[in-house]
Amino acid sequence: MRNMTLIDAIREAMDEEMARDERVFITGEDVGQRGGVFRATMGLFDKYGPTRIIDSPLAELSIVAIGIGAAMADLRPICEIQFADFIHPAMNQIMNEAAKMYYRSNGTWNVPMTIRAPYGGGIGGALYHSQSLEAYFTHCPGLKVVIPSTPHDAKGLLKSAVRDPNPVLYFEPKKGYRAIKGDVPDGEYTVPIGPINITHTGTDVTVYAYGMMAHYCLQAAETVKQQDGISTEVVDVRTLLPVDREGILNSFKKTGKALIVYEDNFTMGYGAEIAAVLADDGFEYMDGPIRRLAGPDVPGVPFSHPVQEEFMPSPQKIADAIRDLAAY
Amino acid sequence: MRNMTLIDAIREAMDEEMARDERVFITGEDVGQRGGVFRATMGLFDKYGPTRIIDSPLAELSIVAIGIGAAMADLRPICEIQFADFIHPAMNQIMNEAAKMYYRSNGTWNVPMTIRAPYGGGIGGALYHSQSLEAYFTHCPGLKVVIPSTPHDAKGLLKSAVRDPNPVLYFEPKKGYRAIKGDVPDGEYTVPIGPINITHTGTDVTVYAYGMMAHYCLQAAETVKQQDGISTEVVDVRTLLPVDREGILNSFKKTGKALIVYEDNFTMGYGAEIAAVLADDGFEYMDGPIRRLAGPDVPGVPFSHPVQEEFMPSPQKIADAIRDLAAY
Amino acid sequence: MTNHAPAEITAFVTASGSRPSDSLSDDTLRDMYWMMLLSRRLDERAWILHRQGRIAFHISGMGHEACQVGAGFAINRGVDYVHPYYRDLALVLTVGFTPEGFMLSLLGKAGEPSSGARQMPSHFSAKWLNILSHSSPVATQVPQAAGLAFAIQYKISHGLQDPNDDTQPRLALTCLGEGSTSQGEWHEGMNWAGVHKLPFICLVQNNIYAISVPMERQMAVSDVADRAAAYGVEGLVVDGNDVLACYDVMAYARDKAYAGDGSTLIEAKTYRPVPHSSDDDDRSYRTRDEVEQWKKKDPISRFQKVLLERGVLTQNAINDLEAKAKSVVDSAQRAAEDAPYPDVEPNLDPRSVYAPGDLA
Amino acid sequence: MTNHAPAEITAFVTASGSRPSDSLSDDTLRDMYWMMLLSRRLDERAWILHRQGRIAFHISGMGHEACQVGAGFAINRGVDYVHPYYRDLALVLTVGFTPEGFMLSLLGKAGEPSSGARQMPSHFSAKWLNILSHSSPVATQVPQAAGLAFAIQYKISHGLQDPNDDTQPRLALTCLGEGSTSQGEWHEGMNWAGVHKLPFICLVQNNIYAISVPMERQMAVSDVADRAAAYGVEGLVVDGNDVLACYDVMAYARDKAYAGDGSTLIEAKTYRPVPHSSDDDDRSYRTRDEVEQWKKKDPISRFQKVLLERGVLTQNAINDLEAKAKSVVDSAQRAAEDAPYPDVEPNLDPRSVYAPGDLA
Ligand SMILES: Cc1ncc(C[n+]2csc(CCOP(=O)(O)OP(=O)(O)O)c2C)c(N)n1
Ligand SMILES: Cc1ncc(C[n+]2csc(CCOP(=O)(O)OP(=O)(O)O)c2C)c(N)n1
Ligand SMILES: [Mg+2]
Ligand SMILES: [Mg+2]
Repeated sequence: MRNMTLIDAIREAMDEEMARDERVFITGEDVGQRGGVFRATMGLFDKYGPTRIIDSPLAELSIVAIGIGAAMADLRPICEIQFADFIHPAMNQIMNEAAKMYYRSNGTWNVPMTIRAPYGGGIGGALYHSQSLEAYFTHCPGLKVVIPSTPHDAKGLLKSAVRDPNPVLYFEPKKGYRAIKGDVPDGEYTVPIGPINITHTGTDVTVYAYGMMAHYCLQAAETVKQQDGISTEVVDVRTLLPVDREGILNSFKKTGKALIVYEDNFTMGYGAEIAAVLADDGFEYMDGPIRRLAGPDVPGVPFSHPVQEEFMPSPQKIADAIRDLAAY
Repeated sequence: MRNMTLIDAIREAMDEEMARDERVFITGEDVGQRGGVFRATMGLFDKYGPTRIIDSPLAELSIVAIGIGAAMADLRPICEIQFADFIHPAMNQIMNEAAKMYYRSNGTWNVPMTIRAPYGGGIGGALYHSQSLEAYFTHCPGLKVVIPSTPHDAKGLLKSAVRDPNPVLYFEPKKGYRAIKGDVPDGEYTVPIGPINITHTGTDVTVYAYGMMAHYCLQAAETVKQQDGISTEVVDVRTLLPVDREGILNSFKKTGKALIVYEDNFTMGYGAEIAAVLADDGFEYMDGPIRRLAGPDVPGVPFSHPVQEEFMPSPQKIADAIRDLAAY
Repeated sequence: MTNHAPAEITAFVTASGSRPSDSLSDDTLRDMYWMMLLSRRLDERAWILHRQGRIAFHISGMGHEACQVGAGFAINRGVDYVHPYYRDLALVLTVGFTPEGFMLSLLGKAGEPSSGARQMPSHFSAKWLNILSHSSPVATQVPQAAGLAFAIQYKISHGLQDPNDDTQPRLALTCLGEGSTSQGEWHEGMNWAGVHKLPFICLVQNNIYAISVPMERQMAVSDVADRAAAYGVEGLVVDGNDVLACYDVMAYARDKAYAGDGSTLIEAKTYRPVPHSSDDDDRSYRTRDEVEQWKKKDPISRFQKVLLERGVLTQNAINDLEAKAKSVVDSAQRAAEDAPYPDVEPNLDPRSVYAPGDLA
Repeated sequence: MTNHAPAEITAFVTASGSRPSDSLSDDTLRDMYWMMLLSRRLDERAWILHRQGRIAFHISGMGHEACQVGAGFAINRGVDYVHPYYRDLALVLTVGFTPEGFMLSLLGKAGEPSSGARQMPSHFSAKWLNILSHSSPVATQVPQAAGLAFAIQYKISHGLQDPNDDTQPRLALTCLGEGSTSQGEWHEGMNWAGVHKLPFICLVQNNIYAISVPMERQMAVSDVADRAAAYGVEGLVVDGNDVLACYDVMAYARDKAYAGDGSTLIEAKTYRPVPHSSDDDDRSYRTRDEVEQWKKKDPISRFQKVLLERGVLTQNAINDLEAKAKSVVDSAQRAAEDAPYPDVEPNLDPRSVYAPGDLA
């Protein structure tokens, strides 16, 4: 076991996969000598050279499309989108192409590609360096969408993504790149894409979250346990698509109360799907309203510091929402 | 009052707005001499000429971006995307630009632009001429999203869209272009963007839908009334963004049971938001699970006729779902 | 309506002064003729089926046969990557796609090879022939094809592929219409091809119209080939209705790609003598006179004349090929008509959406 | 690391043999110098504030002042549309943006003119000056600027605007870096400009790098200007560190736009002597030697030398301007520091998201 940061775990996963399989390559803006703007690929250029770590032109759709083509030619591309906020030009290639390829070719062609993108707020990035984009992509059957919240999962899920025969969109909570630390096993391991993970068991309220919010929810769960004696179950969703309906429902069966936390805009955020699942399949277990705590419905995280701070759900707001629900 | 088709009502709205305001122009692929592939702009080229009905290059992002620029220069563009399925290349311009302009400029710049796009299945168009795309865009604060289901609303909402100071995405249920007929008042009128519309009152179950599904739901409501004596309230959502939470909730308060019908993919479709609203704000009124009836989670509507037919919720499947819920 | 009459285009001659097509054997020339003919007759049958109300949709490759067959014969057929577009019937037939496969797609029947009848007709795919699956949104295939070419280069440079192994793809060919070069997707794909000198050929089939929109409202240049310079890529114009000229220029581009000398943009000037698709009516946007002028340049009758002159074909042989084409088309149609529709369930099953397993 | 040393670029001379900058008055020349100086000193202050930990982020226009001020003085300032990018501090100052506004944006304070401190610093906007609001995703402004130019053409052709009315915008100028021309957005915007012969100027500020990625990995041409031909647009290269040369070529493009003679792509060859932004460290991707060579071409000292030689400036006048710049920068900083932060509530209120009313 080693204690490491989220970004180090991500880098280690790529390094190991590149060492394991010569077909794995990385492309994206500034991933080469520069080592990526967040240093996710630092050192890999020196190790694997310019033919496997390829600085792309400043053109996201091409980064993804090159990945699609290369994947269909049996390579294993890892495509880096510098900030999730810049993934929009590639939406056509991701949604209409990568996600639909296997189905539209009746299972003959497939796209074993990983797309990595730092996402989320809290780093002063304002409207265009803070976006959470998972909601759009979780409406794309054919795609897998993964968001790790611990170095352990980050490494294990990324390795699974690289080996998955399907396109996997892997969002990284960039606020946690260096802030999140955790234990990572020494040897080879993977974390399966699919099941949710219960990171804190409890009986009163279930809280669903992923990425940075999964951490805040753990903090909040501890707070309400100590201060109010409320027993919270925290579900780290991890794989957002395909949806682990069973895993999501099982925790709810115990508690009958659900809070879904995400930093994305409230309306039509991923929490809507979880709420909808529970309101149908979980109706008989419902013991209170299904609550969502999310970013406000404004077009982006504002730059000005005090306003930015208020945009994101905080551990304190989460604790308040848990209390509220527990008292319902 | 005149009885007319959906597409004729759409054309009449554009014609009237162009006559009323010289700043209104139309651009898109084949909108000129060809009159659009669905003939929505037929006759307008002859009437208004090539400087107001502008055949664009085959490039959707530019169609929208030209619209944004022109709108900021105080023109009133109506941008046609030939099929909603081809809107993806323009997602960056719609989501990151048009939707965020007013907010990001602190209310100084605004984008009075209308984007029209035929959407939905049932016309043999397979994966790329059948898509429902509303879910993506209803996750974009700053944008308005409208889907008419009757010629009356189609005309009135489109005129409101053209006059709205904000970007409005106006999806047209193309299966209904000629299939849907209805009365349209003779004189000038508009339909406000915002409120839902109750098209069939009832007390047992509320059914939420829009576009083609709003029709099927009406048919189903009649069926279950006659065959089973079930009293269904049909809510034609019409404006999907901003969400009319109050309107949505009010009907539910009466019935306590909700079925949400959409032809889009099930997971993270627009119905998730309605379900989530009801599961929170409507918890106290819940008298059964909140059900969604939608397209399956496969990447697109398949071409082959019998398979296509099964993809879309039918009046019969809707009636069955209403019966099921009423019996709950 | 402006008239867009055909213009004369100088034939392409390689630096050595030769025309690659000069060395084509008589058998190959006849095969080329056969492919053009077969494609045409299949295509005509599709129009008939549509007029009879037996199919819902057809989008035609008619008029484009020369550039497609010229291209198909120049590459390593069934091995080199082909990322086609919806008009490429003659190209995919040349590469090995079957007439029956095409008929199954028109009728949306079980066993349709490209997509299991999930996609619309003429959305070709055949992994066993290295024909990539394409979608409807135009130009998306271009940067993907650059990705295929990138993979070839990658494999060769990493010793994962022998550059002379002709059982492996050594280039990626992609096709699209001139109107589709307005898309950002095209720009970005061409740019990668240029920056990395990829073994990549982009064949632009310029039929003057994007549905109803003529060249001059699509771009302010008269030759799409002129756009290649923006990417440091060679651009060549060819008479797209002259199959041998198309072969010449494609053979040149192929040799360049195989030799690792980079990409080529080929603009084949051609015409679509029929409406855009069975949903279109072209009378609103072009004159009958223009269409008639172009019909005189029909690629099949032109090639037939050449082959008759050269004695490669006789009238008897032509008649035999016609009879053979009719029989092939007939039996393809019959097979497709006899085929069942696909089962509904597996096509709407969310579990069919993901490739199973993991690739470790 | 390849060395990207500066090269000599021939000055642009109009067809009549004249240089438009020859007719600039001494006052104007001094104003131009002032704008470059002010921009530089503000920019330097921003770096200092960042080093002091008083601001979180700065992205610099340093080194780009000549092409921006040359461009700004050539257009109808505050009237013609300017759709800038994040390096355009000198350009927006020239057009009327205030130093205080810039300082407010660095500090994220209430009253910040571009966005109410919603956007990051250097995301300029000022409706009252016809400066458009831009986002961070690069190149998005280009097709929008084509839309602005389209609107001008539209209004003139519909009699909604007098073509000679200089209180109305008569062209749209947009700027971006060379790396951003790889985006599809740029391609599609340029294409509209060409097809419609729009009153549009695209100023590409080529500083050789897109963050760390040098020209040769971005595109396979050595001049971005060469890409203009693909759109039927004139492309011109200019020494971007020579303010008068930049003015010349911009004045030419302006006259063309005003006369309805179409668009121009101007490539200003320049350099960024500082890291990409305060988050960057440029030592990993370029040599110090290269940076030093370019610093010798610094646009401000070059222009100063010219003005001293011509007797337009004296050393005393220069000192006075320096003092004035310091005082303007100081008071801008003070004003921004004294300003409060914006209120939280209205900035997170979903009701603030839509423009009210209807436009009927
Ligand atoms: C992104 C996208 N937008 C619009 C369409 C609708 N459409 C199909 S083909 C076509 C015209 C294509 O013209 P061109 O590229 O010249 O090819 P051609 O059909 O003439 O061979 C259009 C507009 C589409 N398929 N994809
Ligand atoms: C669509 C998009 N992708 C990535 C980025 C991140 N990014 C910001 S500036 C930049 C480099 C821009 O280079 P260039 O266009 O040459 O302009 P320069 O900064 O050199 O003036 C990058 C990659 C972005 N802002 N937008
Ligand atoms: Mg064409
Ligand atoms: Mg640059």
